[in-house]
Amino acid sequence: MSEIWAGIAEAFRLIWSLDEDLIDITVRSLKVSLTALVIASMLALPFGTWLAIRRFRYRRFAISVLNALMGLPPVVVGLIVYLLLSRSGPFGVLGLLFTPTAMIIAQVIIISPLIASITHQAMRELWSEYHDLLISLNTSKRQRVGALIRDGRRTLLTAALAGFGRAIGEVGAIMIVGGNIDQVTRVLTTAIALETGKGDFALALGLGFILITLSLFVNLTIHALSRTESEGRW
Amino acid sequence: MSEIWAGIAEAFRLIWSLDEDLIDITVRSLKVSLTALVIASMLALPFGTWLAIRRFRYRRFAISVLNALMGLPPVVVGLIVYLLLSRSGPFGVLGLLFTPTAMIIAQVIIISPLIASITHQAMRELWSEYHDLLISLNTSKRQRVGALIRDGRRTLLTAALAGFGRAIGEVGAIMIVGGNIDQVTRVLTTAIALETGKGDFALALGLGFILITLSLFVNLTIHALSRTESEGRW
Amino acid sequence: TLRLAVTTSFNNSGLSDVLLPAIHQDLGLEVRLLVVGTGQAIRLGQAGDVDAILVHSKVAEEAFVAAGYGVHRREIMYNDFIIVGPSADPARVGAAETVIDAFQRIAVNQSTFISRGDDSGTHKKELSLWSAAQQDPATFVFWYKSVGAGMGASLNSASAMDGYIMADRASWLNFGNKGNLKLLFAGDSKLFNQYAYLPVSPDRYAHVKARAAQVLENWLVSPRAKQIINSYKIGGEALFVFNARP
Amino acid sequence: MSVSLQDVVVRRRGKTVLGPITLELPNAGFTMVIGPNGAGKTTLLKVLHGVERISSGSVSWSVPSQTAREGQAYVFQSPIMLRRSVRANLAYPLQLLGLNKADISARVTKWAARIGLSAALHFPAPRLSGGEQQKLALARALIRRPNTLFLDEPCANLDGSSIREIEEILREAVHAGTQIIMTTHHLGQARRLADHVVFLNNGQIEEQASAAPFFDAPSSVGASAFLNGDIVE
Amino acid sequence: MSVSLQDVVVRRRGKTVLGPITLELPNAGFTMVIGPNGAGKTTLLKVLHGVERISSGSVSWSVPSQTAREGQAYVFQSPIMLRRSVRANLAYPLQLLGLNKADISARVTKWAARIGLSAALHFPAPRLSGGEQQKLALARALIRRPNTLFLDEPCANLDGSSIREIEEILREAVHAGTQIIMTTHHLGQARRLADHVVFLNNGQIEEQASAAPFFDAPSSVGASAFLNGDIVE
Ligand SMILES: Nc1ncnc2c1ncn2[C@@H]1O[C@H](COP(=O)(O)OP(=O)(O)OP(=O)(O)O)[C@@H](O)[C@H]1O
Ligand SMILES: Nc1ncnc2c1ncn2[C@@H]1O[C@H](COP(=O)(O)OP(=O)(O)OP(=O)(O)O)[C@@H](O)[C@H]1O
Ligand SMILES: [Mg+2]
Ligand SMILES: [Mg+2]
Repeated sequence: MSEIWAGIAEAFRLIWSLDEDLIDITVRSLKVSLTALVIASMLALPFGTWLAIRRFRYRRFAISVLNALMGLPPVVVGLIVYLLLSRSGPFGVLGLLFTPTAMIIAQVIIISPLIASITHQAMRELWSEYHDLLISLNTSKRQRVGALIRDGRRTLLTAALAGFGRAIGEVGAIMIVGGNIDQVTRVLTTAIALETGKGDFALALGLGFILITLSLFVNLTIHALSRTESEGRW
Repeated sequence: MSEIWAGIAEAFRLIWSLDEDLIDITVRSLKVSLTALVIASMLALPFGTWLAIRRFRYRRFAISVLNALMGLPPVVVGLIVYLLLSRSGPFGVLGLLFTPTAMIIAQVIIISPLIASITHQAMRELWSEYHDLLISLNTSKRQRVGALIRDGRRTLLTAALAGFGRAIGEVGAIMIVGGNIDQVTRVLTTAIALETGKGDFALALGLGFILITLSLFVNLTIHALSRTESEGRW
Repeated sequence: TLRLAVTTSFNNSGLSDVLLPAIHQDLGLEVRLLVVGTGQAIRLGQAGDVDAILVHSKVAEEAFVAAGYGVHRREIMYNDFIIVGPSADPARVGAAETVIDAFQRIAVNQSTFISRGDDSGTHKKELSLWSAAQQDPATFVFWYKSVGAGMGASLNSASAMDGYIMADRASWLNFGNKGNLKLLFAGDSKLFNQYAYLPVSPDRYAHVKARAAQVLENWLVSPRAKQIINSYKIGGEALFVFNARP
Repeated sequence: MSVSLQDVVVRRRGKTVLGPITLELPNAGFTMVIGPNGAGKTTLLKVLHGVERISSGSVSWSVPSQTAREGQAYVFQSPIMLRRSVRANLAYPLQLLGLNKADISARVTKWAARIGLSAALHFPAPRLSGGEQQKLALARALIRRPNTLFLDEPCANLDGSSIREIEEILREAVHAGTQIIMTTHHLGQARRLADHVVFLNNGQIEEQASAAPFFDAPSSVGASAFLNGDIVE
Repeated sequence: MSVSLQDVVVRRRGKTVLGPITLELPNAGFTMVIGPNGAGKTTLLKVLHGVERISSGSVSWSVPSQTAREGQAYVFQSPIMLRRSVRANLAYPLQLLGLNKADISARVTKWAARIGLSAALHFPAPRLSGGEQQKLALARALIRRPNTLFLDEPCANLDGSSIREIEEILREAVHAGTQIIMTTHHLGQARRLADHVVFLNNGQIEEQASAAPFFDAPSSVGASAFLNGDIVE
């Protein structure tokens, strides 16, 4: 228990001392997770929306698959990306293994199903509202997806933030594909795992609290930018 | 690459041979994650709904905190639960450390914010539809939450499934509080992590594919039971 | 049942898979293994969450006993560390006379080297070898990769990066992703790796199963254990050497 | 129950949507709130009912506000359907009152018959036609036997004979002691039903009078323009 | 464009909501679809427009269906507002047509003025009053200058003078060559506007005729009951 207090104290100490390594790791965490978030959003928001407006035969099955993919174990994703990017793998020549790029790829795979699934759910509601109008206006599939994303952007925020949360807290996959190499691919979560393994729980907790603070900060910023709560619906 | 095929083959072999250990591990995975899901849903669905209908001063901040908690790194949750349940911690006397119960506790903490956040988002929409009517009918807060959950149950499915996905694929926290003890607290994800550490990628992937299949199966079952897609909205 | 915290390298060797059934058979004792990093194993012992630990980091172990967490330290067996690297062996480690020489070759050649970087017994051993070779890892540049991970994960990294790494023999033999890696150097007495068993003190934590821990200890130093440990082989090679004094 | 408004103002997005309004409403019969689109009729009804936040002023009922609310029911301009069956929609307000199952069932059956939806009891309410939804919303309000009933354009989507039926039901309710406060764009309906008229324009009350004198000779310029502007058939 | 329906049937949840209907509509002027609540008017309009799936039969326009759809606009019974400003709601159909900004801006300004919402251009459309939303939906349909316009109860929530204005706008559109197919419960309005009447009851067409003969002497029993059942003011 006292360890938890020690962790909080450690977090303050770390922030206070503005440790250079810490800043480096924190910035890298943010860069990797935000890049993954942007890429995953660009894929998953339109895809989830598209799924909400399309009716096809295996739709129910497709949605189940999407939901099941939310449960992709990070370690397995890490492993597959590792095998694909390793020297002997098909993309070995690119030399991406153990780089932040590899970590981003793994995170995109992990968070895209989550974002797409939440998007799909949020968009079904809006689509049932807009359905008749958009069809009547003779819009193309593309335009429908566009209109839904535009007008549902506030509700899509939760999807994106859930994705970000999963990315910033994830460790299993990026450990495998990033390798937790000091100064290169070490991020907050892998550092936490490392300190835990070393038995330095206070430091691990300190880093954890910093991560949560960071996450809170990103959330507040995004909320402020989008003024989600400003005036109820719309 | 060939490793991935080997993994798929391994998955089939494992399933085919109906390995007793495998069944044991799989059942444990399901038990832990489903129990965590049920408990987390009982907490998070009403809470997320309540947050959607309540207007209070620090609402925006509370929602940001909730969203930030979605990014709780599992390792940190694991550590904190460990410290609390440890013999030298406040709940040490319960002797819960390194038991499935401890794993469930950790998973509840990890998935509750996710479920609550998605619920909140889904419920805002329905609340804006029901708002006037429920207020006019003089309902209590409790009754409002009840009506929203009842009528929005289909949309809450995504929240629950996202939570399940996160739980079943999670490894960092349950590794720390469960200890990955053979026959006692070993589940699919920790087994995967173990095999990855041994460099036995085919087996790790095989277990991974089994996990995904399991997850797909649960999703299809839940979808079928709730007939989500049966007849559009309502 | 008894809870025993062990290091990843011990578990990765696969020895536990033959030891635990034998223990169960002989003593009717169910041993639950917690596989964690060395530091974490010691912390679990300090918190009284396990009944005994089996690790390989002498300094830390002695401190553990000195601080009153452990009853005593009982040496059980040893294996050795080895240097593994790309089969092309650009630093010509294979031709080194001593382990110091091997380390110096790697440093001079600036060949990719993967370090556990996790304060584990293996990592501490590696650091001590660097300093014996009059090298300071803090001054190493791009070629020295501190991966901060367990033995298996570090081996995976080495395999993917085609780098040199110091590993314990057991983990190496049991490792399934050797790729282009090859055992290049072994046998120097400096690479000796002693495993010790430390029961947690019942004076400190009344709930620890001291009797069971004692029973297990007696078994671990028995001729029966000796026979099992010494005859545990992978690919015809013995992994551990029993050296407990009865 | 009688109600009085004292200097009530509703401002939204910097715009005064309603007010300042000072008003005393009679406590029985039909009060018709009429006025052009966007005059603030809906806002006024919601303020009276207490579901719309007021920016300043006060609303007071002759009984404690909690008691007042309990006896009120409201039919919104665009019907709000619970995403349940017709039956469940009708039963919901009764369940809230804690009635027993047999009672609920009896009342539901009766009201479903009165609005001609007996055959659709197990049909999802949000899928009903526009007019059917409006009738259902009305029945759902009346089923709890409110002492005050707010109706916001309750007949907008109804056909002629439905309107006649609904008006009959409303008259009965008034006879039984319910006070009805409603808006309508249907001047014919207003003439047929109103005991008392409130004419709203631009968020302000321009005239308030008994029905007969108002329709015969409105005293305000706005009201007479409104009555003449209407297409009288 | 003229349209014909051949044995069209719409079944939902095992119930025949519409049909079988065989129908040929004239290709100009006002066609009024009237009938009691739940008769299937909305369903028929949606079938004609092609947004409601039919269970059997066929709908054919005199031009290829894609061309037909492009020239059509529809105002739904309960207005669907995009969650955007009034301005953006009006501009959206024009953006879809790929008009340039200046053009869009000019047309939007003109139409906002015609429906009296010039002051509310930047106001969120879903917050407008019921009548204002209905007018906006109508303007959003007319702004693309459709050659066929479907209106489902477009005046349900409008005040008298707004109805007059809207009817004026609709007459102009018909003069300019637009064909209008609309439903209304307002028999007065039907009389004023209709060139042609389709009387629906229980999902079936009971009578179809030119307006004058229909209103003077309906030939079907249902239609005359409907006309008499209506409260004629
Ligand atoms: N949240 C809001 N913010 C700003 N203006 C609003 C808001 N809600 C409504 N208004 C405006 O207030 C005015 C009055 O609205 P209200 O709904 O009370 O009109 P109404 O008399 O019921 O009209 P109708 O006959 O069309 O139903 C309208 O012009 C509307 O646009
Ligand atoms: N999805 C559906 N499944 C089953 N029945 C439906 C469905 N949609 C509509 N209906 C029923 O079909 C009938 C016709 O509906 P429609 O909306 O066309 O009526 P309408 O003539 O427009 O009525 P109103 O004048 O009330 O608007 C109604 O009784 C309605 O309940
Ligand atoms: Mg209104
Ligand atoms: Mg209709």
